[in-house]
Amino acid sequence: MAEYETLEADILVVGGGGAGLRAAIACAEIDPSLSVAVISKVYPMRSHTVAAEGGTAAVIKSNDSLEDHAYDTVSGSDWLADQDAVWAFVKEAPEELIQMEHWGCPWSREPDGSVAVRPFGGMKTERTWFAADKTGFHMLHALFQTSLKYDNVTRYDEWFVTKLLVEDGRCQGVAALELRTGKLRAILGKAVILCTGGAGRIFPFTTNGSIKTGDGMALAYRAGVALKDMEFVQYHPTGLPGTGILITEAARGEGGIMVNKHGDRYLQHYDLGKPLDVHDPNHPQLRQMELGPRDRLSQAFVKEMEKGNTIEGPYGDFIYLDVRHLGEKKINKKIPFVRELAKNYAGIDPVHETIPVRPVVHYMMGGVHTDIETATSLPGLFAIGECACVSINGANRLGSNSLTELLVFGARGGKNAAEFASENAISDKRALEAQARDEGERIVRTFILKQGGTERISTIRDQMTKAMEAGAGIYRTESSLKETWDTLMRLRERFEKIALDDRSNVYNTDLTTALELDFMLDVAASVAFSALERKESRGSHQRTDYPDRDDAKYLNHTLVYRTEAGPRVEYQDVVITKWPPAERTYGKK
Amino acid sequence: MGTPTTQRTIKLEVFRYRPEEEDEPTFQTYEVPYREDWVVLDALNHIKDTVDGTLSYRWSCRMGVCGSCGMMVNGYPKLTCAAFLRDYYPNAIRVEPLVNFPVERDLVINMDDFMRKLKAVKPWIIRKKEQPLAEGEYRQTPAELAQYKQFSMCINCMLCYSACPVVGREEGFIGPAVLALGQRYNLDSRDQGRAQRQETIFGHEGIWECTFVGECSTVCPKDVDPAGAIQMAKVQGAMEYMKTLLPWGQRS
Amino acid sequence: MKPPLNRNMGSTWWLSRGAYFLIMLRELSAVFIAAYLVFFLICLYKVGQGPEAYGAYLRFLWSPGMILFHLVALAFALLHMVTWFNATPKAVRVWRGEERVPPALMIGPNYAVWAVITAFIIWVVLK
Amino acid sequence: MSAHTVPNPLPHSKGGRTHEPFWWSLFSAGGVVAAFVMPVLIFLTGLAGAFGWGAAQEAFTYDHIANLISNPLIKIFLFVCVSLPLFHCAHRIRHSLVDVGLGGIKTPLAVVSYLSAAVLTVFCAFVLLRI
Repeated sequence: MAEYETLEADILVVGGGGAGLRAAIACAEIDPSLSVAVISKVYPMRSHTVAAEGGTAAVIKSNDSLEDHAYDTVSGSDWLADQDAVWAFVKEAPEELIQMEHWGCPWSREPDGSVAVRPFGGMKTERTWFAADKTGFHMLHALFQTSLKYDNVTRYDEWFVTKLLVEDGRCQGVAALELRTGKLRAILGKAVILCTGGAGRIFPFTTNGSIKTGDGMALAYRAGVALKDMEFVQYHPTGLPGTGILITEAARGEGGIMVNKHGDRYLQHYDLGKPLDVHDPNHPQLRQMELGPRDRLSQAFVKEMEKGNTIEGPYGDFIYLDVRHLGEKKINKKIPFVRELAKNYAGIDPVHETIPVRPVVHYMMGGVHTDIETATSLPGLFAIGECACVSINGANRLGSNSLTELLVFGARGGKNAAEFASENAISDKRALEAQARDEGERIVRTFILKQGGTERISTIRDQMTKAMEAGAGIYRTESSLKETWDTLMRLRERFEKIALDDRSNVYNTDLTTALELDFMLDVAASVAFSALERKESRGSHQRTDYPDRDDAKYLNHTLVYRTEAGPRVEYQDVVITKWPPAERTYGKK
Repeated sequence: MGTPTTQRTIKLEVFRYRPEEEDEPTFQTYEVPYREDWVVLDALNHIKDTVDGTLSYRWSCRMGVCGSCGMMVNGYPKLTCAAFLRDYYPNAIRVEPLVNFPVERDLVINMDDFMRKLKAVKPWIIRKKEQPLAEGEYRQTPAELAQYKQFSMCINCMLCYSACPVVGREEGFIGPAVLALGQRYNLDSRDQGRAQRQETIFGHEGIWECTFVGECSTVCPKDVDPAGAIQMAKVQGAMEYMKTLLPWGQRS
Repeated sequence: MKPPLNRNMGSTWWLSRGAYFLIMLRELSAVFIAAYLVFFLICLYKVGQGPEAYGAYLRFLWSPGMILFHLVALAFALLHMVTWFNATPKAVRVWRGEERVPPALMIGPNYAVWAVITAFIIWVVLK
Repeated sequence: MSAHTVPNPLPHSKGGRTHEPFWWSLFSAGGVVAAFVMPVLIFLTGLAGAFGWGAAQEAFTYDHIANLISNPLIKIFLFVCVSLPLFHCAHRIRHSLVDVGLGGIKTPLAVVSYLSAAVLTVFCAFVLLRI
């Protein structure tokens, strides 16, 4: 076998989660003669889409409207979302979810057989479709299983993409490490779609799985593409302390309440409305109290902690999520996974006890800068899902918009990439192969053969995550961010002295862990840098030194570019079509 | 919750196999801190991070839903993210790759065969005629949903394949998870593809190979009950077969 | 590249775990039931041959060895019965709307029917 | 080896129609019969007479037994009680032997098992008709 074997497909989809599979199916359906390669570092059903719980939003009921969905999204984003993208999103959402239904997703139903919806945070109307509380799991498996029927989709399972191959100003392939053999190969394609998910693992407490290391963001960043709005990191208000395991927002959508150590429903003190009794027929109230947006709820936690109203635990402070009043039957039917997780990982049964929760890093609003058609500034390169920033999420994503996003833009991206692939050819195979060969040599040189390294991967990784939490967490300041930035720069230097334990080829997970850390250091730096530059508070980005929103200066997207001299920031105006910036109000309808 | 400062330790005997260096697997013993709230996966991560980076295994979500971290823990197939050290302490814990699968390296198994079987059962909705999306969703009552819901909960962790002796001796046997998945689609009121799954589910390598040991359902972390799915299918399959023996029955 | 390592199950897998061993006991019940049926067939055959043959067979049947055999066979028959009845909810799922009839409710009636049949047979034979 | 494209059909698949449902149906029917009647049959015919409980001693006299079995309904009942469980046992024994490592002679095992059950079933009919 040749040392470097070149593989080819018309379209390369990097990442096999919800966005990647949706895009692959879109390509496969548009033109059965197109060959589609899905390249993923894990088997598709392991992708982190699997862990999404509460649901996915689209207008389906007659009491709802596209305008409301768009308004909720825009106001939730603190007016940083592009309104043209939001409109496309809400408009295409219902059809995409019906498509999921036709592909077998086991949506929870009304007695008449139509799909059921539930309320979620920050929404005027209940519009979240759900499959109990394993919505992401069911969507991912429905997409994966459906993808099996297309013979023009080839999967490269457990192939780790280390570099984008760019030639003649176009992205025309990837260099990928086949984990099974340890061989690095070129996979050439006329269009490349990045769908590698988020980067929650740059933080210590996260709902994200170990695989979410921002690979796609770093790949694009290194290829000269801007990362957009990276300073906006979503903390989910209800994760289990210690593990960061997600307790879905659906628990609150179904009526769960948040209480502090005195049993007080403290959210009422943070401009989120007044609580109703849990047995009041109008509880839970939409866009109020527990159904406020995630950024506001997470921020309220920090304030409560500062007041000494939280409970101290071995893994930091926490507060309680109380669902006991829902009763065993409703809990089993609507949020069975919450019960399973709380029982297994917190040792408590939510039917009888309150669940200890704290905010945990959940989602990256920012990502690879794309236009509304999912195209990046690099021709031939597209990005979709959490790794991308279109942007519909702005400064704070609404719960249950992310699963819909990966479908709507997955389908769009697939279509656009297919179109691009049919109009462009691979220009210089030899040059691309040479790039891949160089990349292979780089990896062997920097990791496998390197002698005399002194640094351990986990040490650097732990220090990176701690620095992110300490300086770029829920509340930030100039000095905290500077400190984080400095730490990250030092860690980048120390990374050069990394020493692998494992120098073999077959399933060298020591190597992949190092490559992931390499990516994460870039992504973390882009977050810290963007946050440092945005001197205002908006949505999830809260600067205590600049506590107000500053529309005059910052009603725009941060675009950060990687240069030899360090990151360079540009700004791009937010697209405003219908909803001029206004105050974000919750608690009053 | 345990205090993170505890001094107690626990031993892990971990299956090691590095194909580039050795022909036979060995066991390597590691001593790791014991914590009440640690799972076996946490202990493995501790080893990889601080003791021995050469240990290879798969994991991701560590909340029992991605299905990657299935291993044999003291001889039983388990998700290591759901196997608490406290259930074994103070005894040593033996960690091996899932049995009935070839081993690529250390705790990493080869799942090619499983993936082939998964595709063979055609796990997608098959319709005689697709309803246009503009006409909305297919109606499905909660009762119809309940018919197949349990069988749709499979996370493809393959613990059931490790628990099944028939899988161990019959290479061709389609196996518990995939047969349950086939039933999941056959029982879905939206699906019309039963005939296309016939050969895989009801053929030579399908349900009839099963001798109803039932361990697949015992080890399933998601309560999918593949044994139940297979038993149900056998009753159906037998009745259909008997019908074909009747003079007016149709031979397929 | 080297093919992945295969570990063969071996023929003693059923000794490795209590649950497997129970299953093998369940399977072993077939041997004892079959053996019993053979003896029973011989018994019927002897009845057909007349009182003397039958009487001789009864003496054989009521020897200590055969009594022991029948005790063991009875135990296995009961094991078969219990495992078979308990499998009912696996093979047959009954629904009341979206709620599944609990497995225990599926298993229970088996025992009731069994008791009636058993009593009836004893009555027919002894009356 | 390059991509893990999933080849179809499966490499081990034999294809074609299987007659396993037939044998499984007999196994299953036999299992039901055995579960309901085997304990009492074994108890009555193997143990009750031997221990001579109450009415049992008298019930096992030749005349009583011969008289009982000559009833055509009882004959049919006994035929069912013997034949179906025989096939049940044959099926189980066949599979268990494969389970403990005789997979190499799968087909001969099946033939011998079911043939034995069939022969004994014919013998049963013969015996019952003679009484």
